[in-house]
Amino acid sequence: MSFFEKMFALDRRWVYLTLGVAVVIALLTHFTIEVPITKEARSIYNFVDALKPGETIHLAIDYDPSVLGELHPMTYAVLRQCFAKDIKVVITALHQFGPAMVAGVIDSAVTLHEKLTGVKKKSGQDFVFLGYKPYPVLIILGMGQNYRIPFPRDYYGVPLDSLPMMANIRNYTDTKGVINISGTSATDWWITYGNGRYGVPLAIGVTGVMATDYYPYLQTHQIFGILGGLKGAAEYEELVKTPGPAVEGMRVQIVAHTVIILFIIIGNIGFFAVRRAKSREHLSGSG
Amino acid sequence: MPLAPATNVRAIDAPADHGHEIDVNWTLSADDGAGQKNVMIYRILRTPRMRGPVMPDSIPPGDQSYKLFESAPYGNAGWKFVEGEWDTLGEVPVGMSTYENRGDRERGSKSFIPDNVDFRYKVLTISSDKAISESAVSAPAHAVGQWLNPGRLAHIGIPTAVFTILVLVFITIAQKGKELYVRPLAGINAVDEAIGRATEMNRPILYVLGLGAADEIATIASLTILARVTKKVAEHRTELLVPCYDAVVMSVAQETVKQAYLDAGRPDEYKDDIVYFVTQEQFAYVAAVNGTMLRRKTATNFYLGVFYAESLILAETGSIAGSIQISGTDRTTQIPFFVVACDYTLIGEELFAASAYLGREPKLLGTLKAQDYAKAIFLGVLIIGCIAAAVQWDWLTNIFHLNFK
Amino acid sequence: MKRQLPLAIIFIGGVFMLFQYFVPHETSEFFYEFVALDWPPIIGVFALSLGIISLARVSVSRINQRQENWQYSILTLVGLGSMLVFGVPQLVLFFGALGLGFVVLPIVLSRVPSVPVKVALGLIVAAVTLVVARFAFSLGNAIHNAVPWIGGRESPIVLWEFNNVMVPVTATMFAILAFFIASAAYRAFRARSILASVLLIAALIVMLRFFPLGPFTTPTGFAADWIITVPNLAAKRAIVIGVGLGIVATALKIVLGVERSYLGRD
Amino acid sequence: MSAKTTHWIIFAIVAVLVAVSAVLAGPTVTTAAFLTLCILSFLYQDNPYYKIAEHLMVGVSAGYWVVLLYYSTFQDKVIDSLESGHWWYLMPLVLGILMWTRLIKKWVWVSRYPLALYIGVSAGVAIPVEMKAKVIEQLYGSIDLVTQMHTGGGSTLLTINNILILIGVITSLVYFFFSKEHTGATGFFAKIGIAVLMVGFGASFGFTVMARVSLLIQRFQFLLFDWLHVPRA
Repeated sequence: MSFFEKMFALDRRWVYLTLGVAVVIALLTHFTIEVPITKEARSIYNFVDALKPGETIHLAIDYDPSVLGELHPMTYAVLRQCFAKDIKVVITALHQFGPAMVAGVIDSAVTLHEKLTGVKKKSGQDFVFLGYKPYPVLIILGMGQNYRIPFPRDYYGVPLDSLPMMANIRNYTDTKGVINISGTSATDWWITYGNGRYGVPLAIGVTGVMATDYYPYLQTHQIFGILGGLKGAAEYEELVKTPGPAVEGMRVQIVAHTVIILFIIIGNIGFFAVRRAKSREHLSGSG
Repeated sequence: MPLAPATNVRAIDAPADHGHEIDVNWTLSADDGAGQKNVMIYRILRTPRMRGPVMPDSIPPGDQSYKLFESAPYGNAGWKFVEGEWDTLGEVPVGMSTYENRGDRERGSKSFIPDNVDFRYKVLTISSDKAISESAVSAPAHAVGQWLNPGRLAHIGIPTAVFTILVLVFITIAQKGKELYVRPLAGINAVDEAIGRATEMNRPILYVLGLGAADEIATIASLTILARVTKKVAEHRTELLVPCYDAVVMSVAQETVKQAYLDAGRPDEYKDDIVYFVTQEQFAYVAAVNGTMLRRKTATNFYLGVFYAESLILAETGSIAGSIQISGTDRTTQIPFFVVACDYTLIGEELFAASAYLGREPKLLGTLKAQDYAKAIFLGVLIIGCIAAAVQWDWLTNIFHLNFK
Repeated sequence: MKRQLPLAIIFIGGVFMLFQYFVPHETSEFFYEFVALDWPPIIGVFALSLGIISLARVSVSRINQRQENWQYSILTLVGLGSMLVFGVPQLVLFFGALGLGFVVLPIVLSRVPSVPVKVALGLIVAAVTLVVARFAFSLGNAIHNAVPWIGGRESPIVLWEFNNVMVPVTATMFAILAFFIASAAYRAFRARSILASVLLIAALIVMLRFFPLGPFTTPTGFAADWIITVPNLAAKRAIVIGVGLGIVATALKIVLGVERSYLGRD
Repeated sequence: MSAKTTHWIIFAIVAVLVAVSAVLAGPTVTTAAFLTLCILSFLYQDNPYYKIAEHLMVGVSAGYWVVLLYYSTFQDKVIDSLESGHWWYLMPLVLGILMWTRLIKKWVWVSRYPLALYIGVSAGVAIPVEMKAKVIEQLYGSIDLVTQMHTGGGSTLLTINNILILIGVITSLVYFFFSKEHTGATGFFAKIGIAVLMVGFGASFGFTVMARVSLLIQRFQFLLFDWLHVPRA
C-alpha cells in the first residue's frame, strides 16, 4: 500500500487516538492561542474602557445555573474590567433562579480582585446588587423611572437611600449603559423596554445558539455589542487580559476542530492521489 | 394636574376557548405616551370578589386538601361571590390596553374562574409617583365555552380537508387501474439489493425502528416499511433482528413481522424472538445495538423512524461492522449524520413515501400523487402570498397570519 | 372481530381526535386530555411489562442454551433484578405470587381426573392466587413504607445505580459521539462529486468560524453565520414542509385503513 | 502466549487497578470511572469490558424505567385517580390488562384492540397538529419573509437573504416531487435544491462538532480531575 493509499484508508482508530490525546493534552497543558476579536465584542470593551473612574454601568445578569458554562466567564470578565477601572456597577438578576448564583459570582469576583490588587471592593460603594423581583418587564420599566420603585432595598436588605453609591443615581439616565447577560427572553425585554422606551445604550451577552437571532438588532443599532457563547466569553477574557475558563474551553475546542479538519484534509489528499494513480494506470493500460 | 384614568373599559367572553376566560380592554389614559407621560402600569380589578375554600396564596405547600373540590358536582360549589368587594387580578405595563383574565378550569384551583357567572371589571391607572386614578366599571360579562374554533377551522381545517379530498381522489383514480408514474428513489432501489446481499453472505439483517413511541407517525411509517422488508426477508429466508426501544412499538412490530411471514407463505419460520425488547433508555439501547451489530456481523442495517443523537453512533458502528446501511428519519437535526455516514438515506418526506414505493399497491401510490399535488398547491399559495406581500396587498397578506390560539 | 374491529377502532379514534382539534369546549378538552394524553402512557406501562418479560426471556434462554457471550446476560438479569427488588418491591411480590399461581394451576389440574372437579379446583386456585397476590402487593407497599432504602425512585440503592451506572455510561456513550463525528468527517468528507464538495466546504467554513485566521477571520465568521442562517434555514424549512405533508398523508392512510400492512389480521 | 492467557493477564491487571482505585478514590467514583473506561474501550474494538458495561446498563436501565413509570404513570394516573373516585380510569386499565393477552398464543389478537386505539388516536391527533406546525406555519413564515423586507428596517442584506431563503425553500421542495423525473426545468430546480440541502447538512454537521467536543471534555475532566486528581493547569 502506498503512502497516499494509507492516507486514503486510514484505520479510524488512529483518528480516535489522535483526537483523544489532543484533547487530553489541551486540557492538561497551558499554551496560548490567539482568540480573534470581533468588532461586536470590541465595541463593548471600548465602551466600558472609555468610561471615567467613578461612572456607573448597569450589569443585568439574567440567567440561571443551567447555562453558566457559557455565560459565567462573560460576567466575570465584565466585572473584572469594571473593578480594575474603578467603574461602579449596578447589578440586577431578573431570573428567578439567578439571585443566589449572582451573589456568589459577585463574592468571588470581589475576592479575586482583592487577591490580584489588594483592594477590596465594597457593596454600596463600588457596586450595588439589587437582586430579584418578579415581573421582569415591570422591573425594567420601573428602573427606568427610578431604581427605588422596584428595589427600595438592595439584595442584602440595605435601603438604597443609605448606599453612598446610589446617592446620585436615580434611573438609567444616571448610568452610562446596560450590559445584559442572559440565556432567556430577558434580552428581548431589555431591547423592547429598556432600549425601546428609555433609550438606554444596550449590549448583550447570550448563549451560542441564541447569538444569531440578535445580530439584526446590531444593524438597527438597538444594541451596540454582542458576546455570543463560549467564543464571545473567550474574546472578552482576552480583551481584559485575564484568560480564564472560556479561553481554556476554546483552546480545547480549537485543538479538537484542528484535528478533525486535518483528518479531512488527509483523507482528501489521499483520495485525489489515489484517483490520479488509478487514472494513470487506466491510461497506461489502454495505451 | 390629576392623573387621567383609563376609559371605555369593556369586558367580553374570550372567543373560541373552553370558557373560564374573560378578556378586558380599555382606552389608554390620556397621560400614557402623551399629556404628563407619567403612567407606569395599569392594575385590573374584578367584582364580585370570589371567596372560596382556596383563597389565593393561602394554601400551605404540600396541602392536598383542595383536591376535594375537583370531584365536587358541576357548578360553582365551594365558592362564595361577594358583591361590592374587588379582587386584584394583575398589572400590565404602560402602553398596553388589554388584559386576558384567564382562569383555571378546576374548581379546586386558586385561580378558578367559573363559567356563566357575571363579572365586572375596572382598571386603575398608576403613575410613577404612585398617583392612582380609577376607571368606570365595565358592563358585566361571563365566561362560556365555545363549540367551534373558527380560526382553526379556516387555517387548518380547510387545508386538511383539501388534502384529504386529494388523497381520496387519487386513491380512486389509482384503483381504477390508471398507471401512476413515480420517479425511482436510490434508497428504495437499494433495499432489494441489500436484502440479497445479506442472503448471499448468510448474515442477519438488522432493522432499527428508532426511538419514537408508537404515537409518532414516523415510527408507524417505519412499521409499514418493516412489513414490506420482512416479507422480502422471509422470501429469502434470511435472519432478521428487530431490537426495540419502546414496548408498545415492540408489540405492534411483532404483529407486523408475524403477518409478513404469513404473507410470504412461511408462517413456520416466524419466531417470537425476531422482535425483542432491549431497554427504554437511549444510550443503553444504543450500546446494546452496537454490540449486536459487531457480534452478529449484520450484513444490512435499516435505521428508519425517529432518531436523536444516537444516529451517528449507530451509523458509524455499522460502518465499522461493514454493513450496508439504509437510513431515514423525520428529524432535521439528524438527517445530516445519516447522509454522511450511511450508504443510502431517505431524506424527510421520502421516509413516509417508502412504504408505498416498496408495496407498489396502486392505492398507496395514489397518496404519493396527492402529496405531490399538495406540494404544488403549497408552492402556488407561497408564490401568490409572496407577490401579495411584495406589492403590499394587505387584504390578502393579512389572511396569511395565524390569528388564533 | 380479529381484523375488522381494530380497523374500525383506528378509524373512529382517529376521526374523533381529528375533529376534537376544532372544538375548544371543555367536554372536547376532557376527551383530549383523558383519551389522547392519559391512555397511551397507561397502555405503555402494561406494554413495558411485556418488554421486561421479553428481555428476561432472551437473557435466560441465552444462559440456558449457553449461547455465545451468555455470561454477560447474567449481569443484565442482576441489574434488572436489583432495580426491581429495591425500586418496586410491591410489583415483584405481586407478580411473584401471580406467577406461582400459574405454575401451581396446571400441576393441580393434572392430578385430578374429572372435569367438574377440574373446573372447581381451577377456580379456587385462581381465586386464592389473586387474593395472595393482592396481599403480596400490600406487603410490598408496607415494606416500601417501613424500610427507607427499599422502594421508590428515591431509594438509595436505585439512586446509586442511577448515578454510578446509568449516568457515566450515558455520558460516555454521548461523548463517544465526538470521536465518531471525527471519523465520519474523515471518511465521508471527500470531494468525490460536486454535491459532496458542497457539503464538505459548508462544514469546513462552519467549523472554521472560531479559528484565528488573521485577515480572513471576519469574512469566515460572516460566511459561517450566513450559511447557518440562510441556506441551512431554507433546507430545514423545505424538509420540515415535506415531512409535514408526509406525516399527514401517512396518518390519513392509517385512519382511513388504506395502509394496514403493519397490523396483523390472521 | 495463547489468546486466552493474554485475556486473563489483562483481566488480572484490570482487577488490581480497580482494587487500588477503590481503596484510593472510593468505590463510588471507581465504579463510574470503570464503566466510563469500559465504554471508551469500545473505540478500539468490541471486548469483554464493553460487554460488561453494556449488559449491566441494559438491565439497570430497563429496571429503572419500570420504577420510573410505575411511580410516575401507574401510581399517579391509575391508582390515585381510581382512589379519588375517577372510575372512568378503569377503561385504560382494562385496555392495559388486555395487552397481557399477548402472553397467550391463542389470544394474541385481543391485544390488537388497545394497540389499534393507541395508533388511531395518535394518528388523529397528529393530522391537524402537524398540518399547522409543519405546513401552514412554514408557509405563513415564508410569506412573512417578504413582509419583513418592507418593515424590517429595509436593509439590503436582509432583503437579499430573505429572497435567497425563499429560492432555497422552493427549489428544495421541487427536489421532493415524486412524480416528476429530474430532467429539464424540474431537473434544474431540483439540482439547486439538492445543493441547498447539502449546504444545510454540512452546516448542521459542522455546527454540532462544538457541542459534541464539549461533552467529551466533560468526560475527560471527570476522569482526569475527579477520579485521578491530576492537578489542573
